[in-house]
Amino acid sequence: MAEVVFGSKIMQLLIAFILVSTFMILGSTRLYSCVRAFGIQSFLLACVAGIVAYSTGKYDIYIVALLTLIIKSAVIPYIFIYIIREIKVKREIELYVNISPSLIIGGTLVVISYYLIRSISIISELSSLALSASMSLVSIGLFIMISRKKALMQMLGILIMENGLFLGAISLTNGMPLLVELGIFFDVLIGVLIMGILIFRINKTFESIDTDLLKNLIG
Amino acid sequence: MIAQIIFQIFIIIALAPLLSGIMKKVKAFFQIRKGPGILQPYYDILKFLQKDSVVSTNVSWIFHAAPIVSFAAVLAAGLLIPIYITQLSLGFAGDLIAVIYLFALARFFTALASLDAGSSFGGMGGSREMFIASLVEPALMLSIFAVALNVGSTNLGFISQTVSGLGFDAMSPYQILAFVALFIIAIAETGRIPVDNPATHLELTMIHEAMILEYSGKQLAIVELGAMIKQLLIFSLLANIFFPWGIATGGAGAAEYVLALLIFVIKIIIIGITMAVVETSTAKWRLFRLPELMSISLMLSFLAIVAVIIVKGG
Amino acid sequence: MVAFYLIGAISSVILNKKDSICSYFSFFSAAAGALLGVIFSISVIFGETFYLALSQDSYLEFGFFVDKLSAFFILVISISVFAVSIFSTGYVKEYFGKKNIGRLGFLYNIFILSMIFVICANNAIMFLIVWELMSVISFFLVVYEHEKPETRKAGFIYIVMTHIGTGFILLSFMIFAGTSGSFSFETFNSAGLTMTPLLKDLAFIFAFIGFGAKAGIVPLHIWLPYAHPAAPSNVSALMSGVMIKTAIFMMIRISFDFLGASGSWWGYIVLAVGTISAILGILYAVVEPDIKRMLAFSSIENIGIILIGLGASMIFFASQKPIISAIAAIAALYHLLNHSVFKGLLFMGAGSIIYSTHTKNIEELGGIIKKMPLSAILILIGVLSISAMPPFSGFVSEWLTFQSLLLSFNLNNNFAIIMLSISAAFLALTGALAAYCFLKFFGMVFLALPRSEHARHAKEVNIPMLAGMGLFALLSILLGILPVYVLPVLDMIAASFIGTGAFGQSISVGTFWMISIPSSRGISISTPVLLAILLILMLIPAIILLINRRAQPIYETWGCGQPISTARNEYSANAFSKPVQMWFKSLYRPARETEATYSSPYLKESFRFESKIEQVFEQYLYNPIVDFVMIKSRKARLIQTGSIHAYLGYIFGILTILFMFIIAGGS
Amino acid sequence: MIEYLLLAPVLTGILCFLTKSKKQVETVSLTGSIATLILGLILVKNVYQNNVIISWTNALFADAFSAFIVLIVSIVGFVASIYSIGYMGHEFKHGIMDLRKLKIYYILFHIFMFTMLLVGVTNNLGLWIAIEMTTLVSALLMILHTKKSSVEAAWKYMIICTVGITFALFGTILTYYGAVKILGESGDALNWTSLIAVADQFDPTIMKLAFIFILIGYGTKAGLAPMHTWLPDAHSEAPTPVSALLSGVLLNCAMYGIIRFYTIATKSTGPAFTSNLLIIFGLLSIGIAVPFIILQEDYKRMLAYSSVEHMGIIALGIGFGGALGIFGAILHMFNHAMTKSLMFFGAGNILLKHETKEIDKVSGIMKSMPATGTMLLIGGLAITGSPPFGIFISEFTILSAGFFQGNIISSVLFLLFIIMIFAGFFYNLSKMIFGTPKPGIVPGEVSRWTLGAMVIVAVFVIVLGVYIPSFFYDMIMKVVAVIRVI
Repeated sequence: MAEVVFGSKIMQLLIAFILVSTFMILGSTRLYSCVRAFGIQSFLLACVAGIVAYSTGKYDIYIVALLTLIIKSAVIPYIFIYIIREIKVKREIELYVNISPSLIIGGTLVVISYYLIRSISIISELSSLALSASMSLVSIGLFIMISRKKALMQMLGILIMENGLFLGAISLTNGMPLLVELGIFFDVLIGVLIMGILIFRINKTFESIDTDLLKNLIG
Repeated sequence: MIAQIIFQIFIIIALAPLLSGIMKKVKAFFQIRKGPGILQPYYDILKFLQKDSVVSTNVSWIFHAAPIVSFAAVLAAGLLIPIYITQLSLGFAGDLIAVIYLFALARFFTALASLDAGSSFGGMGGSREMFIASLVEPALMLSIFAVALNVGSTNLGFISQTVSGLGFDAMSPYQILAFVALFIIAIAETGRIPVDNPATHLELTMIHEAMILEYSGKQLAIVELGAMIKQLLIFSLLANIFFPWGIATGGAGAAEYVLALLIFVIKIIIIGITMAVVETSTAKWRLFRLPELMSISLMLSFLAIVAVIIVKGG
Repeated sequence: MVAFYLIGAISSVILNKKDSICSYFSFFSAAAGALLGVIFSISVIFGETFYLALSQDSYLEFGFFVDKLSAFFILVISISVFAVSIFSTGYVKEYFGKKNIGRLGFLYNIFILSMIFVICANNAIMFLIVWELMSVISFFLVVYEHEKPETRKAGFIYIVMTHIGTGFILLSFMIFAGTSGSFSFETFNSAGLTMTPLLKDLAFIFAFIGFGAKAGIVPLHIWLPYAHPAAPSNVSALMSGVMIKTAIFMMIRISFDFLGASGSWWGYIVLAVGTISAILGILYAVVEPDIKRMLAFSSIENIGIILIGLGASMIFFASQKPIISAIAAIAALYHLLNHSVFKGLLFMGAGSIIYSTHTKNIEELGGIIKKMPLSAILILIGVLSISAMPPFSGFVSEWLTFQSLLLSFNLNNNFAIIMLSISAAFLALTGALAAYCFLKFFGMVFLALPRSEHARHAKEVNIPMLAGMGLFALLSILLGILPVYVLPVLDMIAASFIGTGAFGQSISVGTFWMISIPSSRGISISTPVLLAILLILMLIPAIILLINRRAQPIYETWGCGQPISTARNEYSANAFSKPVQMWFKSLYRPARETEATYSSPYLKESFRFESKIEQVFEQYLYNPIVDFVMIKSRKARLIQTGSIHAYLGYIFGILTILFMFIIAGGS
Repeated sequence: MIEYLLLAPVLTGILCFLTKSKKQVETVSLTGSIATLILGLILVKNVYQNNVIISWTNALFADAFSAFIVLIVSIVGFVASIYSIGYMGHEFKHGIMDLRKLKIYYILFHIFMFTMLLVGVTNNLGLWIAIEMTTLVSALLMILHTKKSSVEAAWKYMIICTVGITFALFGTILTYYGAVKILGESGDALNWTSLIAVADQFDPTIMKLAFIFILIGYGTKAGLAPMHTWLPDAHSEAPTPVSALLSGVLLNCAMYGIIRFYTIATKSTGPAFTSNLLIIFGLLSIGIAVPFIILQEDYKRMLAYSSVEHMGIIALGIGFGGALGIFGAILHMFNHAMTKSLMFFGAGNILLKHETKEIDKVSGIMKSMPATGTMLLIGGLAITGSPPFGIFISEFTILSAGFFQGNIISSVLFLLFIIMIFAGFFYNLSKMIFGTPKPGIVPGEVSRWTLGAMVIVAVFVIVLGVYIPSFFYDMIMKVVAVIRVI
């Protein structure tokens, strides 16, 4: 079972790196570095999936790992960079919450996630690290969406959440059935494309991708 | 039976002006005036009857019908009220409530007629008359209730008979309370001071007179007579509900009827004199103080009801 | 019967284009349906209970159930519908070319049908459906002339109030269904037996509030004075005459049939509410210048009187005096019947007045008795009836109500006696004010000189309208002078829900059409004899007047020596009701506005006077509630900030809360 | 069988791509939706006879509940496609649309249909994928017109729903985890058919957690408060036929997800937990709609808030539970779909005529467009729960379920809220319908197509108010049997 794998040193290291990459996103004010960090995060995830595949010997998971590598750590960052170049976004990220409080909040979220997973105590000790990392990713992703004004960062937040779920799925059950996993990848890809289209539209109509401007529909 | 009915009508019509005359005389006495003779109302009516009516250009048939209907309604009420005998031939046709509503019918038509000519005074009179009637009605109903609770009936003949059968025992607290209440109501209903001044023709103070301002000649005679009859009937209500002693309870000889009649006349005259005394000893009240007067009556009747309950030990 | 109404409804839609044919089709088929309804209901009253079940197998059970009580209400509806339909064929000419007659005819027929279904429903779900159908259709009828903003307001208030009422009815039914496990009225009957007292009380209170909203009890009455004037007059005649009675029907059904009228304080509630409604209704009616609004207020009053009778009946019933209870119930039913007749008549009368003068402001009318003599007589009959003048119909029922209140001396309950006496006093006040009010109405509208151009150009209305009113006028008289033929029937109906009738035990009919209530004590009345006496006695003054009669000199009205020939000198309606307004200043809270222009410091050139009265319940009960809701809503709306970040925050927040929930529950 | 049903809209979408003119694309679209409808009905009939159909190696399946969703989707889809012809035709005529956009519209329309059908018939917790796809497609439909407001709405829709649905995925993963523990790792461990059988052996704590995520996740999509915030924006900014689909059908699809998980979760955790959550969210949704409906200035937003309310009612019905409550909720799904489509169609007609969404700028619909006015009035009464229309029956059923199950306070609150909503809704509606038309409005209906679509749904609205045919009743009872746990 997957638990065994997650107990290993290397796995723990990978998970730690994933968290670090998340904090890189949280701590950066530049779009490019955020995207780069995301790419690294996805690459690490692909590694995790690869290790799991290796240790369980399932072909399904190899495919998933490969897809992660291609789509999440290559295609999606490329789409990001394409958008950034195409619409000449200001590289700076505008924030609701400044960097240092953001980092503190992120840290708190990680701790909370850890204790939450512990307190539920349904999941064996071994995979709880991975699971709490996955929870942290989900919550930090949501936090990024809440605290960052740029539409691109919201898109990134969703993807971080997605990654968190992926980690969770892998750590809990060695991933979902292949069909489902493929569907999810398909959705993510299409979703990113459509969000990209939307960002172009937003830029065209509002002449900015600051979501703070999207406040006309109230009441 | 028919004879009794006709006799009662005759008595009522014959006595009504007399009562009015006596009261005027008493009032004059207290005001240290000589005053007209007791029979003056008879002369007045006869005089009116010989004159033509002048009619306004504006009026409709209501104006002509009103005196007739009002007069008939009042007289019909007279047939339901025991005068000197409790066994009325037509007593079954209506009770105390019917009497009140017959008076209301009379008033209704008089007030309608007051509006018909389109004069400003008529409307004023009608409005005030109806206003006072609204004031009176609840108090009246409560005092009837007090009486009816005591006796268990609203049939006037039955009430008289029962109360007179009780003899002097009937003089109980609730009876007295109810009597005073009804007496106040009678003041209002007959248009006496402090509610209305029957003698005035000053536009701003008159009520009943303002309503009938447009009437003249024969029509006026009927209206006036109707008013007098109503007065007589209300007094006889007072007399025969609360002090029915001496009333003939049927099955008696002719002599007893005559005696009863005499006693009735005396009772009426006493009430009339009392009323006249009250009238001369007070000043007319403003219209909008009248609710106070009526609330006194209302309270008294209510107390009477409570007294009935207490005394009867419910 | 149903078919006729349907034919009426459908044909009016089909014949939409031709106004006159359409109106004849729809209203005559309604009248035909009504005739059948009369026959049907009479057959049920004297025969067997009618039962018809439809679609038993599906989720929604529908069925019809007509017992004596329902049959009586169908009778009342049918009579009204018949007269009003005849009236309508004439009345709708007003709308030819202006409005869609087909729609009116369609709604009119469906409306009647829904009322009949309400009476017949034997299942709570079906009842609610047809009940709301009735409300909705009547709402459409109210907003028939929706171009006017006040009509829209009226419709809105009406539908909201009726909806609130339905909410309460629903609650009540839920309590029943919760006990009986089914929505069939048959099972409700037995549910009353097994309920706990608290549930019974709740069921009763909810039902009373719910149906009270439809009946127009104070303080749920506020829709009535808006809705009735807004609707076309033939519809208001039906709404006021019969629709609000369906609520009374259900009150009887629920409190007697379902709940067995076991709680005595219910009776006091009904009595108190009835009394308050009666007195407040008529107080507002007295000072109201709009004739249709005035009639609407008067409907509140009359519902109050009916409820007084009903309340007394419940009190007696709970005190184990079924016979007296039956008398009170008869009084209530009789007044209900009367009210539907004379209020229908008066609304049609108001319709006629509006038809020929195009105004409903009493201050602009006057003197039209000369232009519309026949209508005037018919309306006078209605006015006399509603003012309870003997020997017209209103008198009989008010007399009965008084008598039933008086019968409280049979009770061994001081509280009941005092309550009933107070109620009687207020009823008396109500009666007097009603006379005041309708005197003003008739006098101001028909007598003296016309006060405006509208009134000056009045014409007599057409024959169907007169026929409709005439029918009701005739009924008013007949119900007044021949109660002896009506009362036994009402007794059977009262007996059907009380258990014992009063006839032969406490009420009896004697010679000369005499009705006596405990005859042992001589309480009796005989309206035919009263009428005869009145007629005979009228001969005396008439003869006096006719003897030696010469041409009457005709002269101007006396005006202190000054000729007055214009209507400006007449006493106005506002002035006429002024004493009452002064008397109840604290209720009306009158506000006046005066405005004068002067040509010189001493001489007024023109003067404008406007006085308004407050609708206390709207001002101090409903408006604060509405304001409160509005303010809170405005605050609540702030959560929709428009910021996507906030929205995401909500999700985050709710997630956190639920986690707490789990952890708290988990550990 | 199921494949054909799914194929129909896809094929139609492809054919739409190949067409050359307005006429052609309309014909293709209409034919396609008729085909979908017919296939849908056949499916429903088959399910009705055989209870469960499974095909495509267990990936697709249809039980009574799926069939019910398919029924709603195909009926409303069919009607919306009729309406589209009139609506889009009008925009085309006025130059707001060109042929390219029109084609894109119809293609996306049918793909949207496909995704919604897919939600109903996946035999898999992977229905998540289908639901996410609906978001993607409908977001594209929303930005057909490049208006500031529609772009804003689409962005919010996209982001919030994706976030929400991510949570749903987490819930799904947790459920899978629970299932794997018992069934072992296999492709079937996510299939309904296998899950239901063993649901009572699941670890309750995991299922509680999973249900929370599912509820928030699909609840976001279903518009349950407080995750409903995107809904009024999206539903009011989408093209009207799409609004009808979004409100009438898509929300139901999300609700479908919740209810499916409800069944599993309840088996594991016992009824109290899931029911209470559903009741709380239901009441919150109904309550939150009140102020927004009372004070609304935009009639399409008002309808959107009414959808929030009705989703709350459905959740409440499921939460009350018992055969009665679930029956009411399922019936309510259908009724709401019909009635809300009717309302949106009417609103679309107003929009075309008046070119404003502000309530205050519209009046006298009854005069200028009598048929639309009448329909709107019927719909308005129906949507607020007046008899004799379908929604009344279902609301009544839910309410009585509440009373019978002893949830008195919730039921009374529910009643209070719907009365307030009635008042607010009707106030706003009557401002538009009655009165005299604004100057410059030419009397006359927009088009026969739009009217025809309204008539079709109005028939459902009215008939279901007084009569529930026995086969329909049986069908719902079968759905109830699928959902009901205890």
